[in-house]
Amino acid sequence: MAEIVELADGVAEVVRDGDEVAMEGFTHLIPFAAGHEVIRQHRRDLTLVRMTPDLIYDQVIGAGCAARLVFSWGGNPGVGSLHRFRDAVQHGWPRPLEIEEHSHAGMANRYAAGASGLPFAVLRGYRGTDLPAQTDTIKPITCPFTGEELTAVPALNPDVAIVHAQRADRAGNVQMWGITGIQKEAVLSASRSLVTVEEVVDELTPLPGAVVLPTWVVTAVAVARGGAAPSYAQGYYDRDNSAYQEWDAISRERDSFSAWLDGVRKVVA
Amino acid sequence: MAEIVELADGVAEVVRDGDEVAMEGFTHLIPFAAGHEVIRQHRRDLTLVRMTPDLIYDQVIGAGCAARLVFSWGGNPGVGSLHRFRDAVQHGWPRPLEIEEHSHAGMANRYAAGASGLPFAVLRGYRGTDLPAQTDTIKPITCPFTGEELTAVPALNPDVAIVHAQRADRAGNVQMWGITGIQKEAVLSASRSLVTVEEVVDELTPLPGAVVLPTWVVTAVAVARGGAAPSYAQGYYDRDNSAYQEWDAISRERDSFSAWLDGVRKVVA
Amino acid sequence: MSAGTQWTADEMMSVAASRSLVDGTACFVGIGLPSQAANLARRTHAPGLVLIYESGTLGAKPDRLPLSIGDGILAETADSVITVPEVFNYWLQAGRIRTGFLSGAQLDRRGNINTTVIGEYGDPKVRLPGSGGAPEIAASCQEVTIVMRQSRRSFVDRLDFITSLGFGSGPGDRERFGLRGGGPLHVITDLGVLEPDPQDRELTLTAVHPGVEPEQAVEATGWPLRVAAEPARTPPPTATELDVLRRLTTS
Amino acid sequence: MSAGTQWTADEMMSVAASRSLVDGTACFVGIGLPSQAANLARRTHAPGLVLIYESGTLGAKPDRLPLSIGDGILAETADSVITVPEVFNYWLQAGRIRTGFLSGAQLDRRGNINTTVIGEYGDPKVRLPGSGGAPEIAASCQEVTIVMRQSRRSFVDRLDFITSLGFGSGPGDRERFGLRGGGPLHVITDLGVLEPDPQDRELTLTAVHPGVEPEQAVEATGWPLRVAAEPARTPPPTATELDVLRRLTTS
Repeated sequence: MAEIVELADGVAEVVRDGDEVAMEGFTHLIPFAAGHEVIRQHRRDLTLVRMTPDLIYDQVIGAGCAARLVFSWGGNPGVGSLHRFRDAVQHGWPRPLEIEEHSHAGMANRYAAGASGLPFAVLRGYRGTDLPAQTDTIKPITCPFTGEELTAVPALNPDVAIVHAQRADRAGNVQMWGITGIQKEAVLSASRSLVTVEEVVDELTPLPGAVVLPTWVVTAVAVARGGAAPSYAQGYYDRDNSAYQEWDAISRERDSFSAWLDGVRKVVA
Repeated sequence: MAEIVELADGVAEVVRDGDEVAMEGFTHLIPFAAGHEVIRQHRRDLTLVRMTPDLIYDQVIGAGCAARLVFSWGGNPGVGSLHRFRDAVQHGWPRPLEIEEHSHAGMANRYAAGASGLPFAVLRGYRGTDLPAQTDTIKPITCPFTGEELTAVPALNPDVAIVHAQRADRAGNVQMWGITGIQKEAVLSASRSLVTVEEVVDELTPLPGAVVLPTWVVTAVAVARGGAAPSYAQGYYDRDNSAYQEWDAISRERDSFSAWLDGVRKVVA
Repeated sequence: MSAGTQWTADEMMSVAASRSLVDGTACFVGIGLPSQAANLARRTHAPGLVLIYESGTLGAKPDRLPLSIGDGILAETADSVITVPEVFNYWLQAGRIRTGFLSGAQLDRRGNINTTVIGEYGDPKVRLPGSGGAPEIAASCQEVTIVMRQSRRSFVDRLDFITSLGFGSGPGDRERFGLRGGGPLHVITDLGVLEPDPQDRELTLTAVHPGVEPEQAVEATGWPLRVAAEPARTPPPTATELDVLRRLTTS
Repeated sequence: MSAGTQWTADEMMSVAASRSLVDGTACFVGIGLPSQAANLARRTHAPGLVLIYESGTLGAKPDRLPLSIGDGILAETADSVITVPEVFNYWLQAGRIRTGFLSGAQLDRRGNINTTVIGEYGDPKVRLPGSGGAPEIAASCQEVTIVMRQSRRSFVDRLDFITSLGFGSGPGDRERFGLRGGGPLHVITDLGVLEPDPQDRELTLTAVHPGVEPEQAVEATGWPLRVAAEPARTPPPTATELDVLRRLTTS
């Protein structure tokens, strides 16, 4: 059963140095507040897993928390590049970042295999591209019935998954709706999980399109109002598109980024 | 885009002699009206696919429409045996029935592979049981990353899927809710599909737990009020549990079944 | 009801099965006696028991006994209703479910079960329903509770068909086949309780129900049944257990 | 806006892309120009166009241009919102989607695309975002529309990295790799339209936009661009197309 905790305690409980950590949320419900808390707690040597690294990982990478990144698309959506990610990959600043690169379909199926207790997933993908030569977690597999060659990718089973949801009940059952992306698979594939929520309510009224994560598959729930900003939480607040634009300027230079980082580290969660 | 048609026309359009036909619905929303129409149209040599053959296939098998059955559990749920299924398997009446037998997990993954455009699915299953010796669509497969041995099953891609849903809109978009089982996968895995519905409405108001099949993946929609009875349609009518009990008596002997069959064939859809 | 008791052997079997369920854990429930036992447990000692039906209802809280695994009452009261592929892949196969219930037409001394056929597969004497969800419940639940009425016809020396694996032909077989669940924890019958020997995994009579002598269980078994040195005596059903069970089954 | 025209080259590109979409078909939409083109099409000649965004929104009907592929307006107006694994497996991979839009940092003469890296993979000059959904869109959509501004820097003789396959090194490669979609149908640029040669699959300039001469397109291409015998002239944007497009992009 999930424990309902303070955000700082939740992050301290589930995220340890050297962990493989998946923070998910597909444009919607990105767990920024938890990401900032990981930065504040100065976690080190993390392997970050995420389909779209996005601003949240640009920040965690720039803060020097990560040794490795497993991903499929590293950009600032609708704006351009992730400058901290680029600086780490191109110049090793603030530390070298090893990468394991996949496609979206590959990552989605890797999480699904992890959630299913399977060691690998099969898909039509990667063939003819240059990615298999760079990523050793992409291998051919032959259909035992048709002889057709397809692609296998290993399951993702991160140590920790962190996601943001609209709400939880007092027992720790979590409810999210709108675009729910890969969050269920991320939580079910991980050994531990932290879900930040906009609010804790007495009862989770069923809603169209809602996904429920039962309390018994979640490690900890923490209230983080606005915890997905500058992304959005459907029914609570909109995406702050200007913040994505502004991040381009903040992150472009190491100095301006470092000033931003100092600001985050001063906040008490 | 789905055409909205009369039930008899829809069945005539999508089901042809010799077809592989999947009628799905997991206890809930079983397409009985469409099954009876298949019987009335005297289809022959069908390969019937269904996780739980249930009364609906006991009837179609007893009527002599089927040459083959692909399934994972053939019983009258909560009551006992399927006597027509047994009579066909044990005594070849009214004609011999070839069987291809799987487990629920295997069948569910076969449909999912079919819906995904993959030739096979991988699961933890069957190993150590006597089923692989009887069913040649069960084969071992080795994980290319861990070396672990798992089981592969081929995709299901029936010629036709038939399901029942609560409602459709005038454009042929289909909405179902409650226990939705394997119906989406069945429709997406098939070349053609017929969806019977309780009613056609102007607008599909979103509902908690509702699954929508867009009109452009459905071949035909037909109104069949009460078309899931004696199973149930959540929000419309309850399961007629006594009918399941009564079927035990009707189906037990060939004579009483044949009298029932005459009755079905006299009805004009 | 047998003379001298206030309950039937089936009621005792349901009560014993119910008691084996642990509060706060998840349980994969089939229709019939397993559903009786699980719903009885949720109303007595295990209010936090999570009921999962293979129709895709997670955390169902039915206020009456469902009549099928896809009863509407399950969807209406569930924490979440998911698809059939999801229940088998994300929940059962992933090993998230503590207890699975199984039954069958035949059981052997190593807890293997037949629900497929009596006689030859290709020329059956009796064609049974088949696998359903049972093989994967047997493979992937953390532990399995088998509930079956005991008789020489059903507790057999050799199965006609292995549908669901218990301990195969003995220790090491589950590991060899890559089965990650623990296998049968016990067999609860109308006469008593059998548990696998920690060494060789052979089922051993470890308890008898009130009014039953170990010899009756031996007599009702088609192999030479091992009996524990001092078989326990199942505590009789309490008035509450019987009352709740009867209200469940007659409602 | 170039002299003598009432629209920009990018507007012409969006309009041309929009016109290529067929009413009543499904289209996999990325953010930026593809989303502009698809939403323009839905408001002009293709009201029944089904928009699918990789965030899992099937049949989105946004009343303004979404600012990201996961914009709330998409979920609120969709026929159905599904999970990310489902959109890739049941919808894209299964070949249900007619048109996929792609763009990239580099394109070669066989319609292969690089969105991964400029320079060496292990020692990049410029690290680009990477694959995202593009390789599987390229593999599985029934046809692909590539939309890219034309320049010698981006239309190159040799890609630094093949992220998404067009026709590989020529005819037969898609089949050899088991790709079931038809590959690039055309490349729509700010200067004109390139289409693969039916024989050897090399991109050939088949149309130029109003005010553009074929030589300009040749000049803006890093390989010796083939030009059709008589390249067509793209009809200029209509007043309606421009009006709808501008209302979309300024709202």
